[in-house]
Amino acid sequence: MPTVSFEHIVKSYGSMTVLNDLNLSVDDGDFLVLLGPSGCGKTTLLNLLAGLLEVSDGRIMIGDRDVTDLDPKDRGLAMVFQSYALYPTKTVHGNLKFGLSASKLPRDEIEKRIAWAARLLQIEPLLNRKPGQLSGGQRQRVAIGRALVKNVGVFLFDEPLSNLDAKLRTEMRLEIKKLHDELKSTIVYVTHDQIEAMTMATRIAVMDGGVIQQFGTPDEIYERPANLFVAGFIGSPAMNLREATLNVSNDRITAQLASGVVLDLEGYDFAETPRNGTKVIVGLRPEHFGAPDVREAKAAATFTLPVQYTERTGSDATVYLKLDNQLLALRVAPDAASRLKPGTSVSVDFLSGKANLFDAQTGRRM
Amino acid sequence: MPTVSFEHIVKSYGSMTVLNDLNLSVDDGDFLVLLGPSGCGKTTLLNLLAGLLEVSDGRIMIGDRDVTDLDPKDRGLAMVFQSYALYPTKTVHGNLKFGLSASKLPRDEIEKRIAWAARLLQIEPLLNRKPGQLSGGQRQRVAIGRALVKNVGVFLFDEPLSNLDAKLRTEMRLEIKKLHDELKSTIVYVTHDQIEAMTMATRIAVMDGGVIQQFGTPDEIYERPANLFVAGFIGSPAMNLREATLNVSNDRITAQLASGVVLDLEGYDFAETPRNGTKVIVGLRPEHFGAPDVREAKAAATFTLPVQYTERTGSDATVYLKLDNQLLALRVAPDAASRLKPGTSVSVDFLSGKANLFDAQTGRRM
Amino acid sequence: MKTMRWSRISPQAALIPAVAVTLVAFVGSILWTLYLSFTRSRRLPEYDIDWSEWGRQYDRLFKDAGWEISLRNLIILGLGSALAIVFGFILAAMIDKEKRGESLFRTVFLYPLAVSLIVTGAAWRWILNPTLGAQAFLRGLGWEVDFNWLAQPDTAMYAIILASVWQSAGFYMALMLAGLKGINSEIWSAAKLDGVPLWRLYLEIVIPMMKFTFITCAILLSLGVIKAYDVVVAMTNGGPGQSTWVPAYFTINALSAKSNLGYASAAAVMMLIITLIVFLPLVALTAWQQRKGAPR
Amino acid sequence: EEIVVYHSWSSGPEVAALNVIKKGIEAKGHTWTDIAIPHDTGSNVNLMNLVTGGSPPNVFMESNPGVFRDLAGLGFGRPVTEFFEEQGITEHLPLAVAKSITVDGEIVKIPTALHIDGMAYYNMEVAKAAGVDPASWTSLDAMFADFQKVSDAGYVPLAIGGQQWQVGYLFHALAAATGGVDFYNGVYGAEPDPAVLDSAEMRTLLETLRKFQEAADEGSANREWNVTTNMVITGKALMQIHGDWMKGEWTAAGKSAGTDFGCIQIPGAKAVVATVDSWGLLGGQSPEMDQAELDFASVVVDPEVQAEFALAKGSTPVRLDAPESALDACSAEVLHILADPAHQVQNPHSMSDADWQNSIWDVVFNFWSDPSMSVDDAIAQLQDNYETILG
Amino acid sequence: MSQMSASERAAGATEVPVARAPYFVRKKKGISPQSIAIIVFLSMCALFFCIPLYVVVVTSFKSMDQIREGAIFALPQIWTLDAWDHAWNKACSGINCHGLKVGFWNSVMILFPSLILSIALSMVTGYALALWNVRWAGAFLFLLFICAFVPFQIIMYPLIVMTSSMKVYGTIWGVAIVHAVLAMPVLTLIFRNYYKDIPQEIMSAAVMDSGSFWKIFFEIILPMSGNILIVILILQITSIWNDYLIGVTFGGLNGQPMTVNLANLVTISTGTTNYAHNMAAALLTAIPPLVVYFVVGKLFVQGVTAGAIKG
Ligand SMILES: Nc1ncnc2c1ncn2[C@@H]1O[C@H](COP(=O)(O)OP(=O)(O)OP(=O)(O)O)[C@@H](O)[C@H]1O
Ligand SMILES: Nc1ncnc2c1ncn2[C@@H]1O[C@H](COP(=O)(O)OP(=O)(O)OP(=O)(O)O)[C@@H](O)[C@H]1O
Ligand SMILES: [Mg+2]
Ligand SMILES: [Mg+2]
Repeated sequence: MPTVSFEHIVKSYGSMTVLNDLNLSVDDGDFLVLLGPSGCGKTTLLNLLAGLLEVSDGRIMIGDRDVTDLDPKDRGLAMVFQSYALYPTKTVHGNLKFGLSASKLPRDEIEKRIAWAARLLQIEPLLNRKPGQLSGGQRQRVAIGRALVKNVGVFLFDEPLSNLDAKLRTEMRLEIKKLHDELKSTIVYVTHDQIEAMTMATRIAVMDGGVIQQFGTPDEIYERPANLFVAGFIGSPAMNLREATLNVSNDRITAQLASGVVLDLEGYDFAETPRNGTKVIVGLRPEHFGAPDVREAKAAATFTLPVQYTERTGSDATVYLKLDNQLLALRVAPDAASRLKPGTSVSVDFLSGKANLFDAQTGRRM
Repeated sequence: MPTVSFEHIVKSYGSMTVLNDLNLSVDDGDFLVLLGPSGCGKTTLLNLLAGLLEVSDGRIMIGDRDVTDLDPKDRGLAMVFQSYALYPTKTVHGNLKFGLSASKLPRDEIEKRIAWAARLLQIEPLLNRKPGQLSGGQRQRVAIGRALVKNVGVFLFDEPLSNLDAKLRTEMRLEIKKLHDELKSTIVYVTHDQIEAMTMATRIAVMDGGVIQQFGTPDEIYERPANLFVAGFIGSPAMNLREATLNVSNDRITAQLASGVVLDLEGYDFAETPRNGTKVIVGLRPEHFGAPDVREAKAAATFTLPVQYTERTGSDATVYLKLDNQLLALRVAPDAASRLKPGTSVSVDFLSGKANLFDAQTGRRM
Repeated sequence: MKTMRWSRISPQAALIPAVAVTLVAFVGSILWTLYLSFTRSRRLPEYDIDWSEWGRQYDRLFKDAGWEISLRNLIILGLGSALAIVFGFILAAMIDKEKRGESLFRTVFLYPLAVSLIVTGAAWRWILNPTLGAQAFLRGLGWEVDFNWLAQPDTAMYAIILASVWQSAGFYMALMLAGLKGINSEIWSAAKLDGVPLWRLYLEIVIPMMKFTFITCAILLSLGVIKAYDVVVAMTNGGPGQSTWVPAYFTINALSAKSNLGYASAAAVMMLIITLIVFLPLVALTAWQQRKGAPR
Repeated sequence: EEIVVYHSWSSGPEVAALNVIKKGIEAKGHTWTDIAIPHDTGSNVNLMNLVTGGSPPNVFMESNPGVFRDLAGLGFGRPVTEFFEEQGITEHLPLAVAKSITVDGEIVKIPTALHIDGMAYYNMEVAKAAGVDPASWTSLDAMFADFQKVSDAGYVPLAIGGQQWQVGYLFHALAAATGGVDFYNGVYGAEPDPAVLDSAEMRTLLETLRKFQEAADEGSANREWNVTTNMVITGKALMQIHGDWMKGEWTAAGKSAGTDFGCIQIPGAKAVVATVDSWGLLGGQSPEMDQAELDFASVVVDPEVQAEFALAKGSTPVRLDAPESALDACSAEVLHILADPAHQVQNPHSMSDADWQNSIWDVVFNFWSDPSMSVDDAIAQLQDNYETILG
Repeated sequence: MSQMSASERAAGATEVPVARAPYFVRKKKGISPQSIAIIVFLSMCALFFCIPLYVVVVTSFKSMDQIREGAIFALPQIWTLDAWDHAWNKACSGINCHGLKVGFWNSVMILFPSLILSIALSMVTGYALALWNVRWAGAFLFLLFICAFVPFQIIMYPLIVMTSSMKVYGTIWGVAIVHAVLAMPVLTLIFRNYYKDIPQEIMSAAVMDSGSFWKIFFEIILPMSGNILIVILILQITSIWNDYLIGVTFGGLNGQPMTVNLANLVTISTGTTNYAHNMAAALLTAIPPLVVYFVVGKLFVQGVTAGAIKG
């Protein structure tokens, strides 16, 4: 199971440079998710790896082979596409078989592999159907099967779940994850859905504007976003971001929000010691507020604010409070939410040690 | 703001009957969500109300007017379509205006309404653009605007958010809800996304196979699903459904699962007193398990099971345990999840009073 | 150093026949024709160019009344045949609106495409014949109509337009029908709900939305108009006088009746130049529109 | 040998006539392979295509001298002057025929049928009903003078089809009739004389044509030639002036010359135009093939074959020594007319430059179709054309 | 699984048809006046479209005597099949009087190679231009577009020289090659536009799976070309069948298509024109394409609707 590395990749479409000097390296067996908003260059990067596009400059290595100028079929990887890209005129069996057409395998080896993949993905009863006769989830499985039979070390997925409905998406997520656990292959997976990224990845590369904003494990990315973009992009409801001013005294560092609330930053792991009066952006995740009207033992700050809306999803609830004319989202238990009627005021604590700080100028984590 | 009622609606396409004797009534000011899987007849019902389809039998009332045979334009309602159906050749302003062209309003009244709607939806700077030059969310707003200017009491929405990405969907959800609060109009809203339904509706009609499976508030639907279909359809991760046998003794009713675990049903509000030995389906929501390895004061049952997978989404985590060769999903705090490695065994309590029971034969709530 | 990718070579190899055909059969022939247009070739090509008089064929062409008539008729035919698009659209809109009998009407409107005009030209000439055809028939019914288009130089083009509209309207109908079916059905619903009058919907929304279909039709139509020959031969054979000559007829007449290859070549070159002048902007416009429309 | 024969004939009488020749060459041990491709009058593009494409026919029906010159240029010329001399054929040909088959001093065509382009065929019943006698007309004016009577009797006086070639034929027939040999050759000769284009004869000619146009009926536009002929045969019109090939129509309709219809030359004609249908031989062949082609030629000009052929086709034999017994009234009339060598001219296609000839047709047909076009306009156009084409 | 079955059971309730009187009495809506107007209009147009065909058909069954009387719209007084018999079995083309059936078989023989060659050439070209990254594709397409406007007669002479130097002049393959050459610009543009709409992802998948230009063409693209093939087939069958000039020019001595026979019959030459014969012959010639249209015309519209022809 080879490593994959991108070295100084440049990609331009005509005069527009989409990727500029991008470096990224995936270990073998990693499940790398490329996560980012639409148009940030994820598909471009994946297609460069697959050989469907040519790099303008730079080098792509798979294991210790330089594959930059190889034909797609010779790179030893398999890809699952967003729209599945099944061959509509071939049966499922034919689809799987065509995937092997470049390899000059003996007939029975081909059949063996197809049988193996079909069993693994539970699509054996579908082998003689055409893609048009399959449901979304089944098509998805066939698409994965077509990649599986090729028996390669690197799998590429380009937003493979975005055409499925919520329920199926959850199921397929789990299946892909399971497959990765079983096959131990290297996977590069593109998505703009953070839930997918968080649940599946062993490593996430968050991209924006063709630049990798942060590369790390899901926990690192969620807990310690490297900059404002990552902070705002990851998490739903999104992290509450507020301007504040740092107050650095000898033993204590605090941040004062515009509304006057003071946030205690005890225990915050500053990259370098901050100066007094620095303008910062404070990031407060909605789930790091204590239960409303319940005093926490260690609170970093306490807000008393009017309720604007509550949103319930059955298992969860979000309450929107009004702070400085902006909404402050916080997560509460569904039972608690029903008590929080719009208009009433409520006191909530922000839990100690959970805040994120970003430089107001550069947007970088402090 | 009128009420809307469907009385004995029958709708057939050729020989295929899609809706058969459907009855449903919406109070004025209600936000009714028609929720159901694809193909269950939601759009059909909405189109019948709008007059875009003709009923095969039955009567549709808006307020106290029988609108069954009225022209769509005379029914006094406005609709927002899934694909927005903006007139691509007209500017935003033209789109809003064209919708009013049938009503013989004076010019300045039309302009006033457009200005009002544009302000409300914050699309004033876009008025001179064509739909092709707008982002998804902006198009969505224009589509709503086109409905708004008509100044009617009933708004229909057909999956208006399904073409938007997750982030925008969350935002637009909130905006539509806000709009409903401001305008106090009756809204009939079609979706197959339960999150939308739960967060926006004042009332939900869950449909399947052309039949209304349950009609109630979001809480009722989530807490007390009327049948297995609703139970399985609502909630993510889905409710764990397991077969069990009822044990009715004098003072106590319990359910025994296949694996032998006994679930105490104390406090369950049976519709009618059950007989001993009845085969039932027990429904256990993933969030109604206590924290792993923490003993609850009042547990309905305790499971000790091996961990299969954990799934983290940053703010949340789901742990899958293995029970009777099937997965049992339970929701835990993200911190707890990282401790639950696959392979280890864990004890969890199911909270008392939270179970749902369904008749194994009829699928109906007991 | 880049290795040559096989996936680059094979498609280019597959294009070789087409490129060869284009370069040899078309570009080569065009250049050849251009060359001949400078010579005094008569029945067979001559390859000497008298450079003092290289433009003599063109001089003659510009002075030739027949050529002038041909150009004028080209415009008339173009405008007139455009009726086929309009007619095709009306038919398509009606068929699309009223689904009953769709397949019957479709077939009926399409069949003229299958029959060569040489065959139906005879029927049309009869129908337009004042003593045998529609005029006599209608007069027999007591209606005083004047339908003798073929006899008069100033109306003969109408007969040609009639026949070509008759022949091609069905084809444009099929294209338009496809275009109409491509329109999001929710647009119709929205308009119904808004109570927009049908004519306004068509005029302000549907037709502008079908811009590309119309452009396609226009391109195909102009292709037909520029090359129009059969219909002229079938209906009038150029007459009365030279009143229904069109450039293609002129060219072929120069080639066969006049046995003047040089002159025919000059006319052909002019046809090509007209094509370029008229259609380059159209093509550029389409390409530009498509690029603009693409990111939607 | 297999002789490939290229022609454009398909109607019943034509096929019957061809079969006469076929019989003859089969008797000489050759076979006949037929390609019939219809073509308009004018140059024969398809024939040239076959030649350029490398599969030329061995004998072909063609009159245009240009084609023979081009073929000679390509190395496919096959003059038969010597052959005709040896066989003693030349002296039996009417002058018009002999001229017609000669290109640049060499005999290159094998004459097969003879026609006169300007004959008036009239329906005798109609003539009687209208009370006129065409045979008595001595001038065109006399003819026009009688037209009123015909119209009053409810008949169309003159059947004519408004097609370019019909009007074109009428025009050159009238050119010979009203202008005479010199004028005609000045217009249609191999080297036209620009001076005649603006002569008094030309004006008379155009004015005469205008009178014919004015006499045409409403349905004449674009009317096919045989439909036009039929008007006379069925008694809707009195007469038609055109080539004497219309006799074929009459005989096909079961009518006979002298009883049902009469034929006269254009009243007061100063000269008549002879059309000679002829075959060309392909040169550059193997000796055996060449011999076969010559066999074909000798069959075609054989007097017996000529008589039989003329009978089948409704034409007049090209040889003056053809057996007379077979001639009908009209053929006899034709041979009578052609006995006078001083008043014969050839069909333009046999002499004239195709381009020039065609441009005359364009002008004439425009003149015909546009009643507001004056004689001066037409002459100006002719002069213009002369300048550009031959000047 | 139990959940599934339960929901199916719940849904199953609707499938039992309920036989009962309607709850509300509603007046039956008839066909609307607007619909009637449209149908009337369409029918009139259809009538107009049928007139020439009607005239031709009716005439072919008339006797010559009735035809001479004019009245082209009148029905035959005596229906006779003589004309059809004559046209098919006895009509002369040159001295061969075996009817159109000779030319018919020639036409059939010409049709197939011409179809195959013309469609194959433009299909492969369209495929390569649309789905493979060829740098100069744009320029080439533009050139093709220009070529589409070139009238045949202009390039006829060079083509004759070329085909005869290729030694195919005068053969059925010569005809096929010329058809392929002449149809190529337009057909290629049509194929290219159609293939342009094949999702890029399918191509990407195929390139990764196989990478072979021809394998992808035959196994993936060709089976997906049903709609466009129908449309192009219909257009090409009609145009090849109705073609006169190419057949007569390039078919040489023995390969003259049916249209040449027809022209021999119809083109005015000396002799009586038998209109009944002409019309019957014209119909016989037109029958194959007409049948194609009547039988698969529906597929034609479907194909066009599926995006077979666009700008
Ligand atoms: N063929 C192309 N020509 C020009 N620009 C292109 C082309 N393909 C992509 N781009 C541009 O490159 C950028 C990156 O595109 P890419 O498809 O990689 O985005 P993405 O991250 O995959 O987005 P999405 O989530 O919407 O799929 C975009 O701005 C896009 O407009
Ligand atoms: N015009 C039609 N003719 C025949 N059957 C139809 C027609 N329109 C819808 N149906 C069928 O009626 C049923 C209900 O369709 P409907 O569009 O109302 O579903 P829906 O609930 O809106 O689904 P979705 O969520 O996919 O939009 C489906 O089974 C569908 O196949
Ligand atoms: Mg992408
Ligand atoms: Mg729907």
